Amino acid sequence: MEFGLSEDQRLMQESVNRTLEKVSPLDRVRKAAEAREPYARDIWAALVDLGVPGLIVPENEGGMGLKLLDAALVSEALGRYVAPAPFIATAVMAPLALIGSASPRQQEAFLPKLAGGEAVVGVAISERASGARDGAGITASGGKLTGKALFVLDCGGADFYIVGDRDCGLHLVWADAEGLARTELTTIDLTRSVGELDFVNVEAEPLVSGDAKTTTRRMLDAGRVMLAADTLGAGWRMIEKAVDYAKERKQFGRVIGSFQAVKHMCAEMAAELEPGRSLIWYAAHAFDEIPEESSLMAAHAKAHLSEVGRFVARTATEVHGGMGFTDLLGLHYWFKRIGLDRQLLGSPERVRQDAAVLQGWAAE
Amino acid sequence: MEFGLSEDQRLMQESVNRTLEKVSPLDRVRKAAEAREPYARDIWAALVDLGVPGLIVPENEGGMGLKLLDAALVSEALGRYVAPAPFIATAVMAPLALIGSASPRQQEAFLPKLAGGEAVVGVAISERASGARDGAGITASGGKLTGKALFVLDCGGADFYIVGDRDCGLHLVWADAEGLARTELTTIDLTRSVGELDFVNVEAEPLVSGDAKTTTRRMLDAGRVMLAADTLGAGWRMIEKAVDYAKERKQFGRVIGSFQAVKHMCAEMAAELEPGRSLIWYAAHAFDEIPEESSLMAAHAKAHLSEVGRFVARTATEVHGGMGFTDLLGLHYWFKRIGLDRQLLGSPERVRQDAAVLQGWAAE
Amino acid sequence: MDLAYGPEYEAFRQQVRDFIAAHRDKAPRNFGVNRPSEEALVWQRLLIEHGYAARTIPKEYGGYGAEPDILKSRIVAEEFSNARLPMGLSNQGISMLVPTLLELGTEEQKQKWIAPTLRGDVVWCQGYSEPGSGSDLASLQTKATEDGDDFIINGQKIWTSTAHAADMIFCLVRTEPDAKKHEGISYLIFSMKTPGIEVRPLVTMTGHAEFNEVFFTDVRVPQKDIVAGRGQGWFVANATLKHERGMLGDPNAAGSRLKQIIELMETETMDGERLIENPLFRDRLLKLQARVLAMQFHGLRLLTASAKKEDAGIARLIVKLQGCDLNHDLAALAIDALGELGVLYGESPHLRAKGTWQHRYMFDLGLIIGGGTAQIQKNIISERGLGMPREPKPAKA
Amino acid sequence: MDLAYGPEYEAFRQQVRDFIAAHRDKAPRNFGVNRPSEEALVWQRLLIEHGYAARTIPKEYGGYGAEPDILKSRIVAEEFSNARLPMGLSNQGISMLVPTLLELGTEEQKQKWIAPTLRGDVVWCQGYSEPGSGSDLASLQTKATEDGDDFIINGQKIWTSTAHAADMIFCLVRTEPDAKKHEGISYLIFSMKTPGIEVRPLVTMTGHAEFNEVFFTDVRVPQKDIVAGRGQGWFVANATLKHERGMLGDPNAAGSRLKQIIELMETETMDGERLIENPLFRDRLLKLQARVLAMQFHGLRLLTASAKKEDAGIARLIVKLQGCDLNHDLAALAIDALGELGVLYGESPHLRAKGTWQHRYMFDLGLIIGGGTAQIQKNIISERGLGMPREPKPAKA
Repeated sequence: MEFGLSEDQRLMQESVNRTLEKVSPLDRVRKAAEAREPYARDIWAALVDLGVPGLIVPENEGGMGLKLLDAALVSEALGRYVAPAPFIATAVMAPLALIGSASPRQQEAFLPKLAGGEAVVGVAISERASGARDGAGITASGGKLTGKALFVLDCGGADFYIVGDRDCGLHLVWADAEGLARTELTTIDLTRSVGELDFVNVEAEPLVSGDAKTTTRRMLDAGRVMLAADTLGAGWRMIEKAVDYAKERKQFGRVIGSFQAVKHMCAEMAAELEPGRSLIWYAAHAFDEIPEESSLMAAHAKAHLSEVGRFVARTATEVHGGMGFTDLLGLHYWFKRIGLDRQLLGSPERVRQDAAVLQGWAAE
Repeated sequence: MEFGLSEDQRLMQESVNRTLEKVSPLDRVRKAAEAREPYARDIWAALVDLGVPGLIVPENEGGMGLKLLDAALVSEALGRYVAPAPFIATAVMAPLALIGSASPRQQEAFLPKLAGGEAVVGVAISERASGARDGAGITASGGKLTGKALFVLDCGGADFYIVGDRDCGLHLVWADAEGLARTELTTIDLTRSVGELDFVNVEAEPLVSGDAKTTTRRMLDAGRVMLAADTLGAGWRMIEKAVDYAKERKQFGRVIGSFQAVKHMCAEMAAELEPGRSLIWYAAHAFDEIPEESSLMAAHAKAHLSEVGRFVARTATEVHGGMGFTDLLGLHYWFKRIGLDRQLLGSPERVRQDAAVLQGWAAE
Repeated sequence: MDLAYGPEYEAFRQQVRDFIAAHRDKAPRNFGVNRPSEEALVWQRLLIEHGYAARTIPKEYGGYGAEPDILKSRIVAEEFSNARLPMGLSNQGISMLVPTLLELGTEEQKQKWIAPTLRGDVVWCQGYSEPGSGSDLASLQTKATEDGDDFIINGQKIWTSTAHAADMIFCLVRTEPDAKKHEGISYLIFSMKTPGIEVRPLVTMTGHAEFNEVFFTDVRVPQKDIVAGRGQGWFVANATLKHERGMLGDPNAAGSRLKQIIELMETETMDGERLIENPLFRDRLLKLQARVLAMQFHGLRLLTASAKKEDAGIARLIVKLQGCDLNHDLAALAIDALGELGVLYGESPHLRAKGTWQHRYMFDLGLIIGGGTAQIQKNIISERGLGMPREPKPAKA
Repeated sequence: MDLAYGPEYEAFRQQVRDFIAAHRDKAPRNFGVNRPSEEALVWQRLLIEHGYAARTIPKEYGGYGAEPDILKSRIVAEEFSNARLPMGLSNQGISMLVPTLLELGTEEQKQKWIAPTLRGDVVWCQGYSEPGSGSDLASLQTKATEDGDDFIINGQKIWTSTAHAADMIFCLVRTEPDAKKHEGISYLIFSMKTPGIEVRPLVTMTGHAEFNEVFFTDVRVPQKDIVAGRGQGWFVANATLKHERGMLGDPNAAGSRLKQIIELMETETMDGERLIENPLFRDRLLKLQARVLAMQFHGLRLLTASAKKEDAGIARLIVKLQGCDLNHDLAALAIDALGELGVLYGESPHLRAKGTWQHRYMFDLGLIIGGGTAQIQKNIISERGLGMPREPKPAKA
């Protein structure tokens, strides 16, 4: 019995953190955000060097064949450094789509490409996770897709897309396919690209080898765990920043970190956030090893971290006082990262509704 | 424009408080609770002397002809002194039942009796307010009542009862009527009697002069405002006790009231509770003067004070540390009073559902 | 309890309505972004003339000269709001500098500044906070050193809204470096065109520059432009700061915000179901509705107390804390109910209400922090409202 | 990450199961209210003999003498829980006094007290808190004055559970009145039958006397019954207090409480609708389920760290605060979902689950306060866990 990270996992985590500390400092993040870069190519390149795109791709397809827990550690690190780089769709959900539902030929054609970091891939299944708005929804007919998809993950600069249709089918679509229009959606979080895809009779390659419904569920579960981990990383970084600031900032002749009110705000943040780490670890572990618990645990991890994340984001900002509210310290990049994590792939209320259905407490 | 109490109302409030300060000290409350007195006859007698039973009874029926806001001030005072005395059914809901739906003959027979404090009256309409449990519900047939009513207010020691049936009819039943069995329900709060009535073909006098549905609604609205006011009074007393204790109790060489954590707990309680006072005032005022807003405001007052009350009850106990948890200070009488207020005549969730229906946001 | 205003006030209300009917075509459409537009200045003069702006300021200083009557002020506000007409100018010159000069200025200062400020011809900014002095404002470090009849000012201010468009600044500076911290400060007024002043926009988390930083390098200002004497600045500032805190957490803002959320939830759908039909969001809405109502009635109660010149005690002290928190929670509900649409911002397609809800969610956090943080508010409530002891001074290490 | 225990442990698990199968008929049905019943004593001896109680206590002092292995302890707990069998005795003598004596007692003290305590023959109570010394335990005032070879004890203790049934007390007393407050305390053990001891039951808000007050009037105790020397009491107590805090906020308690609420909400109805179908209570249940799961996995993580002798740092410090709060929130949900039935208590008709939920709601508030209040916990988390500064000492007034 060992509930925790292996030595390899700790080393991997350290190495990703070390790399991001170097390549994703606040200045770089700010530059990417202000210039609206779809993603920071240099940071992406550093992640490719680490093998991140192939993390969960099987070894025989050129990947590292690791587990979702490893991916969660990377996601946590990316949140920690508010890294403006593709990950959740490109390195987790898209590989799962291909592993789950692509034909051997398709796998061979695409997985090694993905694993090598040669392609950035967007994933368009938000309507399944969060419900449909503004007439979104994709209809597949005769191998062609029509309709629109909102909140497409890792959208900007993607080379191709994995697209879910209204009947739960999955398709692979090239970014330059005729009839496909891509629009950037601006969210509060300028470190990750989220977009809209509009399809008019667009040529698509269906993924039909495995049960698409199961595959979609797996993609969603994994995506939710990744978002939870992103919030964990961003949240802890905010706590650390708040503690550091409180140890330096003086008012009334004392560092503000010696005031009980400020100390207790920091203690509450840590106490609320830290148990979420174990929940994420378990959810990630269940994804690979205890499939019958996977969806429920992913839902709980996502919903719980969303709630705690909001509390931490607000409280850490308050500890920083007026400076936390300015753009000067850039604290808001973490605040907004957590804000976007909360709503992607299902708001906490919606995700808990899924958890209710999974336990037979509510009708679908 | 004057949003506040009149001089008369302030004087009345002071006089009720002064009386209760004298007749309902903690020792007396404790004695009534421990001996399970249905109500404290001496405290009731003092309230009768003040005219409390006839507060809202019209002057021509021997009452004071005052408004629900006046009754709310009395209710607040009773909560403040956790007074073990009938009030909400006897002095508010029963008179409203008679004023709304009794024939002139019935009014003449009963209202002066009530106003003079000659009778304690229980009210059995909880099933309409909170939903039916354990098979409760009263069926009226041929002038006889059969079935059971739970959570009857001012139940113990009542001389007669106002009973609502399944079809929303109202009836007057003598406590000693044949076929009527009365059982005390023990709640956490031993300062107020709540009971069960079991009816087997019990003779009843129907109240049929006004629309019983409207009357029931009025009784419920008024009852909810009274419970909110009770919580306001009990809650503020807990805050005052917490502040006083924090100014006396020393730990680490300082009074604990000088620790920021304790100060902020007290500040939060006051800030949360105080606006509820104005909400209650308005709800009571609307009951008499703006009937179209009455039910919504009563629901909001009840639900809001229930939520804030729970926070205050817990926090004030925490400020008292271990002593708050003991029976020694008797602080728990206020804690439990607030706890019972919360669930009577509709839990906050249920009351908000009523508020949704009233605004057309949910189906009945 | 009497929610009617009575005949005298209803007559006044009719006057206001008549004014509105007669003059509504003159209301400015464009108010001007940083400084009042020409039409805004015309409107302001008209309002002053009829007593709907600068109502209680003496005539000799350019006001209307009426007796203070808080109910009449409220009626004016209600009627203008119902008619969707803009009120007169509202800026820090009018709300903070003018009352200060009226109370503490010399006759010369009053004559010179009040009338043009009321008319909108002179725009002011406030130089109080510094990067190192927020909650502990009295620790401010901007120095004013004597040099003949002048002061030479060096230092930095922050959170200075409209500094880039202001003609003048009222500013706290340390003139007596050897005095105790509260006694070494003076309240000085000077032109923003004085050489040595640099204004830099201060971008916040909302992405906009709602504030500025102001840097002073050897800024030369006549000593005579002190208000209320050397070393009196802390006391001058406190009189007006109290006024500012009262404005934050305004329950009417929460009321109109609530209306907008109700409208949003009644019209916006998710998978074809109106958001108001979702039991979870509806329950949160109802909880907030109760809080908004409570704060609105609480506001009426405070208004009544003011009108009767009664001290509302702790009831007034809690307004900023509760009000700001309530506004923030309202914005949070709107964001949550919108789901993914709730995170859209800026100029995004599918954006709802121009991104207002996210902007408010962030800006309100700024308000929770600014004008006395929530922690400072709780200190004040517990000490002044509940009579709890101040924290003991730390022993020298 | 490996949630399996591996072959060695599975073999051990089998042993435990075999034991249970062979002996389950001997498990006591009646444990005794204040002191262990005869059958409980028999069961305890059986468990010690097989290593399922007093597992790591050396054989020479009456234990089983196994190496500490936290996983084996967990397996024992799991299997007994699955079989719904009671574990061995759990009381303050075994959990607090025995480890203290093992670490700091004289050989004579160990020989005399450990074995009978483990067997349940000697029942202890703990004399730490005083009415004036709760959070600030080191300020305790119970005096032990030298008189020949004895101490004469005067003072009062509070929160002394089982004092009325205890044979012995381990007690903190002030033996060095002139020393600094932390250095003047000694840890003394003595018989509860010593003349001059009066025990009064302490009724709490639950209506039950879960604790006692103990009054000492000229109680004469031999000086030699100090553990670890004069003035060492504070350090002795701290070693074991840490242990007590770890026990509070146990996530397994939350887990079984959650199960009970789910069962309650799946069976109980309101107006014919099952409570689980109410979207508001269901959503609260789901929020709490996530928190319970998080704390349970957090517990597994701490267990792993203990097994590997790693310092879990802040992760361990938060358990009491989070765990107690979670339990309290669970009880609150049950009460709310039950509606009016939720306020029933005592012996009332229509009572659900014997009034357990109200009892827990109140008793948990006691736990939030006891064993280090939530405020003290937050001080600890911020200071030891996050490295924030201690509050400065106040200046002498």
